[in-house]
Amino acid sequence: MATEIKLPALSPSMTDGTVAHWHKQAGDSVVIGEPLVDIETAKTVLEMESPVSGTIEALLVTVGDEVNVGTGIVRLAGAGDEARPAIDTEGAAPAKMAEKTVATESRPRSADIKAQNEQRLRISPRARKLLRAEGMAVDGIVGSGPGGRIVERDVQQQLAKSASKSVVPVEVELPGSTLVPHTRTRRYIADRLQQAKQHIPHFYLYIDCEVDDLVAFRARLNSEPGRLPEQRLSLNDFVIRALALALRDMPELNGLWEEAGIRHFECVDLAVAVATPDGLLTPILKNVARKGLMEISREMRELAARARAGELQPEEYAGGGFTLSNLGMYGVRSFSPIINPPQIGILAVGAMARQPVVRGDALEIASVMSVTLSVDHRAVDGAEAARFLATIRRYLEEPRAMLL
Amino acid sequence: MSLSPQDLKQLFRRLLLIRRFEEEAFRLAVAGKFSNYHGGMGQEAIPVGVCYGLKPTDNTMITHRGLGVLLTRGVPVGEIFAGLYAKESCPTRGRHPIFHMAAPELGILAGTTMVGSVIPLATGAALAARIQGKPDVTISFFGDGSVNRGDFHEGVNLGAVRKLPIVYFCENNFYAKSMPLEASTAGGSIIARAQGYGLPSELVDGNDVVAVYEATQRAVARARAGEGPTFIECLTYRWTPHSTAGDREFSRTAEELASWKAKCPILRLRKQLIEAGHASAEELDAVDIDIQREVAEGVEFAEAAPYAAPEVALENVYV
Amino acid sequence: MHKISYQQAIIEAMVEEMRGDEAVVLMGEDVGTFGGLTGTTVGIIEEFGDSRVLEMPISECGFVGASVGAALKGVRPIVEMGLADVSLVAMDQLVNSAAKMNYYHDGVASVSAVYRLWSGFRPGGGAQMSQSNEAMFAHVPGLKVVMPGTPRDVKGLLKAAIRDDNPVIVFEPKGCYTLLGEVPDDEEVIPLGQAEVKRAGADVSVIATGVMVGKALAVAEKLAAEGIDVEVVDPRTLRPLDTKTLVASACKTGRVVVAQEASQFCGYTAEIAALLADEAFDALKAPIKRVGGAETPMPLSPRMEPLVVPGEVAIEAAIRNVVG
Amino acid sequence: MARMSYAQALNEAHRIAMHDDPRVFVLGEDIGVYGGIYRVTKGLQAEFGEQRVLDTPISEIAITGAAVGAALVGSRPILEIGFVDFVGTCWDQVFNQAAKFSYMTDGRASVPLVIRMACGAGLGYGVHHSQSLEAWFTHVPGLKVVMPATPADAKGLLLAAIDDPNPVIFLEHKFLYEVKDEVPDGRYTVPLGKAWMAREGADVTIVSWSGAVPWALKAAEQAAAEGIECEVLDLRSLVPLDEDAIVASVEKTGRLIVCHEACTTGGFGAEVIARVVTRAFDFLDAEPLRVAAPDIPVPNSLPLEAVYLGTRERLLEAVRGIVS
Amino acid sequence: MPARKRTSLALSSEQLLQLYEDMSMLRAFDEKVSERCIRGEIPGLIHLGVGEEAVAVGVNAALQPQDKMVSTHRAHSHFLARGADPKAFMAELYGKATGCCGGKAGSMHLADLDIGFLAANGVVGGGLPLAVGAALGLRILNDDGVTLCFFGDGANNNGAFHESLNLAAVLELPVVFLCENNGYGISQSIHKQQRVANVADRAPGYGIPAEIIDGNDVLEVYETVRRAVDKARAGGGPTLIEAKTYRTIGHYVGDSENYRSAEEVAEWQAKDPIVRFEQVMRRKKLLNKALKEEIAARIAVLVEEATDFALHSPFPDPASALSHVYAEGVA
Repeated sequence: MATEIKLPALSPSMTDGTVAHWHKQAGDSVVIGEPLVDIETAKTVLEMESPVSGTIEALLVTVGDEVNVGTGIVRLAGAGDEARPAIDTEGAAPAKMAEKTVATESRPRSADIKAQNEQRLRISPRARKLLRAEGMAVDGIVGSGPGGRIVERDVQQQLAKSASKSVVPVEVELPGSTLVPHTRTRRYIADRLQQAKQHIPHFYLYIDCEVDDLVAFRARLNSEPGRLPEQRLSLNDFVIRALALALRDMPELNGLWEEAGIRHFECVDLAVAVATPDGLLTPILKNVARKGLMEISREMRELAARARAGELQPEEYAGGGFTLSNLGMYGVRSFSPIINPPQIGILAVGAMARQPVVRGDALEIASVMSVTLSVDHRAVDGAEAARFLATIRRYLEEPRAMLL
Repeated sequence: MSLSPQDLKQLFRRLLLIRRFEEEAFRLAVAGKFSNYHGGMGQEAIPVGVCYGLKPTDNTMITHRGLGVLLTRGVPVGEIFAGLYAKESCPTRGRHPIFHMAAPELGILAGTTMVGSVIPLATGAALAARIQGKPDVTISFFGDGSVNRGDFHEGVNLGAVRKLPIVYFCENNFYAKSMPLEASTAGGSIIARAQGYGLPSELVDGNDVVAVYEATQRAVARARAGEGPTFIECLTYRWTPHSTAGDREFSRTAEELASWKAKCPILRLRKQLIEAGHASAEELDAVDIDIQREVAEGVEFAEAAPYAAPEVALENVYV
Repeated sequence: MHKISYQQAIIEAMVEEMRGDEAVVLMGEDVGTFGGLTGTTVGIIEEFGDSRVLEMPISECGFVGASVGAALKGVRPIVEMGLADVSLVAMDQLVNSAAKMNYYHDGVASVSAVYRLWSGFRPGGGAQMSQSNEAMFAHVPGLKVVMPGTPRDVKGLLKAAIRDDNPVIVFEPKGCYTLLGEVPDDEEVIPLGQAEVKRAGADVSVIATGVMVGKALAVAEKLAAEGIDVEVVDPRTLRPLDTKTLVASACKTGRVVVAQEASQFCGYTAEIAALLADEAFDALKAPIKRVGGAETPMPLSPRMEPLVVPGEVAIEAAIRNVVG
Repeated sequence: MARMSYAQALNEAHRIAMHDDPRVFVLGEDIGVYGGIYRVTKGLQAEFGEQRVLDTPISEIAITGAAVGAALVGSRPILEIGFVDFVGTCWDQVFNQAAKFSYMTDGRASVPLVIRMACGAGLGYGVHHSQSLEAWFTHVPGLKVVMPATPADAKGLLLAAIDDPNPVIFLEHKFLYEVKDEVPDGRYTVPLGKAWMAREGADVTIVSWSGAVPWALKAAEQAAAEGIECEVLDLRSLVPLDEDAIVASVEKTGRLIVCHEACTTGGFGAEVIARVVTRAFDFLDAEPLRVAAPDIPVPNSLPLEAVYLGTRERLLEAVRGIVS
Repeated sequence: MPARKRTSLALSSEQLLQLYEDMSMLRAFDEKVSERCIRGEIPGLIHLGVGEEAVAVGVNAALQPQDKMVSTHRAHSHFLARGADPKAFMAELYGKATGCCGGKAGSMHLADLDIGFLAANGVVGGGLPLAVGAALGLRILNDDGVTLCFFGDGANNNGAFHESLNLAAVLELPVVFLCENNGYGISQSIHKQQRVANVADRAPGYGIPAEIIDGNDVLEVYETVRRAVDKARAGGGPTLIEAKTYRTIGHYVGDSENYRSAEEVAEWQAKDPIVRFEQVMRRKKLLNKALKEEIAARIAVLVEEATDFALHSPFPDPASALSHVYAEGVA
């Protein structure tokens, strides 16, 4: 009885993959738990084990094929029954069989245990030890070991990469100076930003927003009777809301650059830069376009506090489809931020200031906030970016639109 | 209990079958067709004499020189050769030397290669018959090399104290591999040890098939009647070395071997049959030709048989 | 449920099986009116008579061999070996006959026999009466090896062992004999080859066998007060080993302590550690720690006992080591 | 230096020891005129007489116990048991008597005894003449366990074993007896407890001993052609174990494969891995692997025996897999 | 029986008195051990030899200093008779550092190589092969010592017995096998264990001469063993001696003794070896009430001192539990 085996999701986020390597060929026998095929996903290469025993009748996909989860990839004969695999009496069969005893007698390398393992970060103790010694974070290192395990050589490669790009350290001691070793976070930020600035063709757009209405609106909301101090809305909360709505309106900006294409998200997860004692962190506000101002405000306060306390879990600051960075509170008027890869854009918000504006032919005083958009030119063209920036300005200048 | 001329001719046929088989097996082993053949040429009268009068439900447990028992109790010639070749078409499918195969339907108990360890096992089979209330008798074969092992002592003592239906049957061929009996066995007599267990015993000429038959029948009758074990020692001699695996002859002299060859159990019976007028030389020669054909066919069968598939090695570790 | 001792549970299991199957017989030294060296054959000869309770001379290789021969003919012997140390006298019959026959006779010679070994430390036993030699048997293909640690387990597993068609070695640690525990009133047969999570926990897995199970549970209770959540897993059957449950526990907690009573070097915890190092490699957050007996024979003097017999202190230290 | 076989090297070691020390004598089955099954004792009886080269009956209990007793009164016996498979028949004497005297008498007595046994498969000898049982001995405190892989080591280790005041289990692989190599002249010893670095490499550590050492070297050579550098460590003695050498190598390579001929479950490979997982956990870059026999008795027929010995072929695959 | 008389005369009055005193001492020791064991001071399984003292004392009287002794799990009387230091002996039972084996061995594994007492043994039959080996080793070393091997009737159905007797016989080794047949292997009477009435019935199977003696007659034991030892020393090979005796106490301290009748025990108590020998001595006018009391007092002091010594000795340093698994240096 022939059975068709379909490509399962080898990791929780996997939706498709590329066939990287077949461990077996047509005519080979395979037992439960034996490696069958390697599947390359956006992140890594995953090894798929055979869920049944049998003899391979045909491979339905070949190396290089892109396959969606659920597609049949191989057809097995004799699968499902207890029949032992057909054995070639001359050749290397004994070795395979020997594994089978192990499997049948006392060693069920069961698929579900394997599946549990898929979910966890795979890193060897030796690699972990090296990471510890170097003060490095594991993020960004792609494992090359079995099942995507990060092994020592992956860490070494990463180290070599960083080393080759950094200035040769000065060995002599400089009188009157102290060397503060990089923290893990610093090293991580450095690697990411350097990578981004080198690889992403940035371009920048500036725009000034007149936010007198927004300021008045905020003041009125904050002065409502019964409002507690911790419920006060900040300007930043409005900026977040505005950006979120703009991204909802123009989802083409809400995405990730990947080699194969641009990945767009249905909901808006926004990374918001927060300064912490260790450096910049970007906690994620999830599904922010569907949240009200109050909710945004509360969540943001909470995330920022936990970020400063160093309590964030990795999943709370990794990911997101777009980033917001606000340095207005330091008086900075405007700045040009570096994109947080693989995102395709980041919005920089400067300090609000009372300044003269030309209205018609008259000079008036207005509250002006300068915003800068950095975008990845590989993904976004100038006009599109301009339209996006204009959308943001509209929300900021007409705050009631934000409530719709 | 007395044997008719017809019985005697049957005995002759069985003796000769073993001999012709042995000759062929020895030839094939020396030619490198298979490793390690433990021949028992010259000892044919014992298996034939013992097994001829047994019921199929009686148990026999044999040693590494037990070919004769297999043939006499009806294991096909071809299967035994296939076993020597370690081919699939034998009862162990090539996992274990053929002489330790099990054939419950022929009353052949699962054996073991360990010298002497079979004695407690056979005792257990007799114990089972007692527990189950069956009338079956067990014959426990062992060689002179076994009698100095603790298993012998413990097994025989247990059979004796429980009066089990078993016959302890020693095939004394005077050499345990290279070691002569007098150097290994204090007191110089195996049968003298029977007293130490309180067992009746008989010393039998192992090259006289009729004497072996009669002694066995007496012992089996005693066992079946609930009178307990009997200890039988048969004196005989193997004409061949311990085994064909890089074997070395020593200490045995040519004269000693010649003197025993002169006592060939087959020639002895042949002479007896002819002199008593039970059979003509031509009739017996015809039997011989028939047997030789049977043996040749058996070899052919084994040569043509396949080896077991490798995965067979992984089966049956557990039931 | 009724509450009985481990020792009584053994008697119940044997009596019930002997009532249920006439082929089951009991063999061994002093198993008659004396009641067995272990006190676990008390009253059995009175019920079943000397045709099914067979007192044997001090001839271990003789009667172990005989039990194998009898099993080949359809009898199902339970052989009380007395001290586990004594099984060594019959090692050849256990390992070369009982374990291998079914294999080399290609499936026609099953040996349905149970060998009960009274193992491990008890005060004053000394070097030749205190051994835990389960690792030696667990290395032998063809044998099954069971080591129950509670009254309920010993009853259920012993019954399963008696019904199994293979030779089963049952280790009964002396340290467990006086343990009291609930045993179901209805028949319970615990299948061979199933581990049991005796206590679920999140921080560290203690895989313990025999007498160490109770000690591990006591340590777990103690550490719970400090917020260390210990999972205790008892393999119960050492061969075939329930790999799946052990690996799952190791994957869950990421930290493993393995504990046995026997001398540590090349003991069975080595097998478990090696197995988990392979199959739960990516889940491990810390080295696997082993707790076991000292690399010595058993001394007589009670003062030396704590150094040689592994106890709760050793388990606790190991847990703290891997958790800390 | 002379070129000689493993068997001849052992023979020479006997000759030297017996010549140098009148207390040394040899006993065993068929070791006199016959020269032993593997010709290791060939010619010794002619040279040293029947008193010192003693042919014994097939009585393993008595001859093993006798060797222990003789050692207790100050002589230096070397006992040959033809096959390690037979040790079950005299296991009590080895385990309960020989191993424990020094301890039980608090060092007042010692048993300077060498027990030589042939182990291993590959010759179609079947279930009772092909086993590798070193794991049993290693679990017994008080025994030393030596397993040479080359003629030079066979000689040097045997002389060291004879000099040792403890019972030494000396296991010789049947397949190696005819292997020839250079052997230094005269008396020299190879210390017990010292591993031999048979090949250096940076990528994978292969730990092996006895008959598996040639397999490891072969696999290392094949792997080198593919650019994988294996380090091959021949333990030579399992007790005492050269744990430092193993750990040092694993610290270097980060990958460990233990390759042995015996069955996997409960084999000595488990102990090696368990030690590494405890002591060198942070240096592991991949799960430590055991490449060893399937859990079956050794079948007789050569094609079936090849399944048991499949380790040879699987080793190279394992090397490739662990570095991938 | 003139021959016997002549031999017994070979012992001087002092020697005869010594036999009496030795037996009494063994009895006193075992009674003390029993008491302390029940009190919980002495750990472990304790097998006493009450009722069997004549064997130990008679045997030892027949041995020379260079001779070796191998014993069983019921070893106290053998060990003391051979000349063990009572204090070190008692301390060993207590598991103390001052014990003859540093507290590691206890009752079943007593050993003292200085007095030629090689080993007691926890495994039934385990000592027989060792004794054969000791004899073999002495021969290799050109030593004229004889090895005396005790074993019980329970051991004679064990493979070790069979292999050992055969090996000793075929190699003509200087061993004397002495069976203390007390009628029971733990709970099983000898008749349940073997079909022959006597252990000695097995000797002809090995071509070994055998004698059956009254094990409760110390002089008969002495004379028979003396002849066998002398013969072995002269190269005459092994002898099997079966001494019929009885332990009037249980198999071990705490035995239920549900396998034998009170009448049977009483019958043997009437044949008490010490009482019997006392009568012989009184008839010979070698012993009177005063002397008996003097001896008893001397023994009481000895036992008391040994017990005190044991009780007040320190326990071993627990760390010593880890020492001497292996012998050090080169033997």
